[in-house]
Amino acid sequence: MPKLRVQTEEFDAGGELNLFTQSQFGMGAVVSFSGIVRDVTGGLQSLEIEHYPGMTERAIESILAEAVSRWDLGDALVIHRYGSIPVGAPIMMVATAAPHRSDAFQAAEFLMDYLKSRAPFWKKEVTRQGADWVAAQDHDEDALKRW
Amino acid sequence: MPKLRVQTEEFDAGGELNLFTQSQFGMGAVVSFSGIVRDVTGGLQSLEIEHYPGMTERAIESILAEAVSRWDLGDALVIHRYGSIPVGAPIMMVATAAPHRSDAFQAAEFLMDYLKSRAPFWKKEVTRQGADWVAAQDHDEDALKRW
Amino acid sequence: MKLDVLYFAWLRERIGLGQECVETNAETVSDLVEELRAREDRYDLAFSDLASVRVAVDQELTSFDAPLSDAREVAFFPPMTGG
Amino acid sequence: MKLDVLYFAWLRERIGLGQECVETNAETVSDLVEELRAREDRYDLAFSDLASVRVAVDQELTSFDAPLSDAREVAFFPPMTGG
Repeated sequence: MPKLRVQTEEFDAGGELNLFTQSQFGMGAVVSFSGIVRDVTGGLQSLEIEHYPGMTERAIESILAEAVSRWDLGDALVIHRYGSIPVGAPIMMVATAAPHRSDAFQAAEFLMDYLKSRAPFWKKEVTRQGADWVAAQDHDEDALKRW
Repeated sequence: MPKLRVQTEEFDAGGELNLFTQSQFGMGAVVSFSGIVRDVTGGLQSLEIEHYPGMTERAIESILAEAVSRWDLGDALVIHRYGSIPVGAPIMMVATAAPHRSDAFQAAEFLMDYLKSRAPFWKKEVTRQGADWVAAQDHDEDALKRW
Repeated sequence: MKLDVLYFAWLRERIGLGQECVETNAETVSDLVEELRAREDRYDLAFSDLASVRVAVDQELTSFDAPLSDAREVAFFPPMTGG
Repeated sequence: MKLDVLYFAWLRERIGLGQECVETNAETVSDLVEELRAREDRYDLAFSDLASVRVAVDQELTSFDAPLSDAREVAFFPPMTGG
């Protein structure tokens, strides 16, 4: 039931949200998260995202199954891009639908926390000066402890 | 800076999410919540939403200002409809943009919790048998205590 | 003094109107409620369970012991069910 | 036994390849890492700080003391930074 797409192509977050919402029945609450390439230092040109084909899908499907087993969800969606993504463009999105808002919110946060640290993606920041791998952050690993 | 619309017209949640996202700069995280009319009992035809013009805007603007002061937010959006809304249609939406996902998620949940119990809207469920005001729920009032 | 008094949702339905101008010397919201209840059965019925009534003075949520000095608009309604 | 060994992100860059077939008798991931480090400097360098290396056996995240019996694919990579 949950939907997963791993792709290089840009996607339309609003269009995906509408399709996801229209495919629900009896769900009062829909939550979405979109991650956008953010130029923190002022010199970022793009993000290069590498992933582990095969394991990526397995890991995310297992995260989705866990979310569905923990919360009263009607459905969930994960879209994650890899390859080169320019500043301002969407990297990924998560959507959840539930009868009640607290399930939709918690499941979306859970999915995000696990995608950050347990799905095999690696980000490289490309600037005019060169390119550097983004270091994993302790607070992302710590965020898993609350679930 | 936060945006508020109180209207009878249907809105396009995905289109609004895209417009909101495109108007951001330097925000890595966008969270949205949409509330949809849900037919819990199987006989619902529509929801009639009454509100208190003037106070509605004041209350929501004050909730938005509180969210902006509590979290590191780039922007926030609230759209809430009143009047007659058929089953399956969107009632309202909230969107938040932030540099980091935890601020975007927390601010969106905070806005929803306050809109549920502190913005002057009242819902009436219209079925073939008649119409009944929706009772406020204790857990919605309790949800405010965590903030 | 003259006050605009507003009623919403089932309070509006029970009282049979959404807004009226009230001439009153009530010092607090509670005093105003007592005056209204004394008027007619439909008011008495609408305000019979104050635990399920909320009040706003000049569009700010407040309590029944709030003073009415300088107030221009008082609204009564059930607990809100937005979102 | 023959294993497909995969490297991602800066491990791939330091070692200079993304995938290779390795003939080994290593019983655990740690044994395999020791064999690889003994091969050449670029492997030794890539695995010099194991605290910043993660491992998956047959596409499941695991630890360095995991056994390799029945394993077909072992992947090494830095902590993940998705989302």
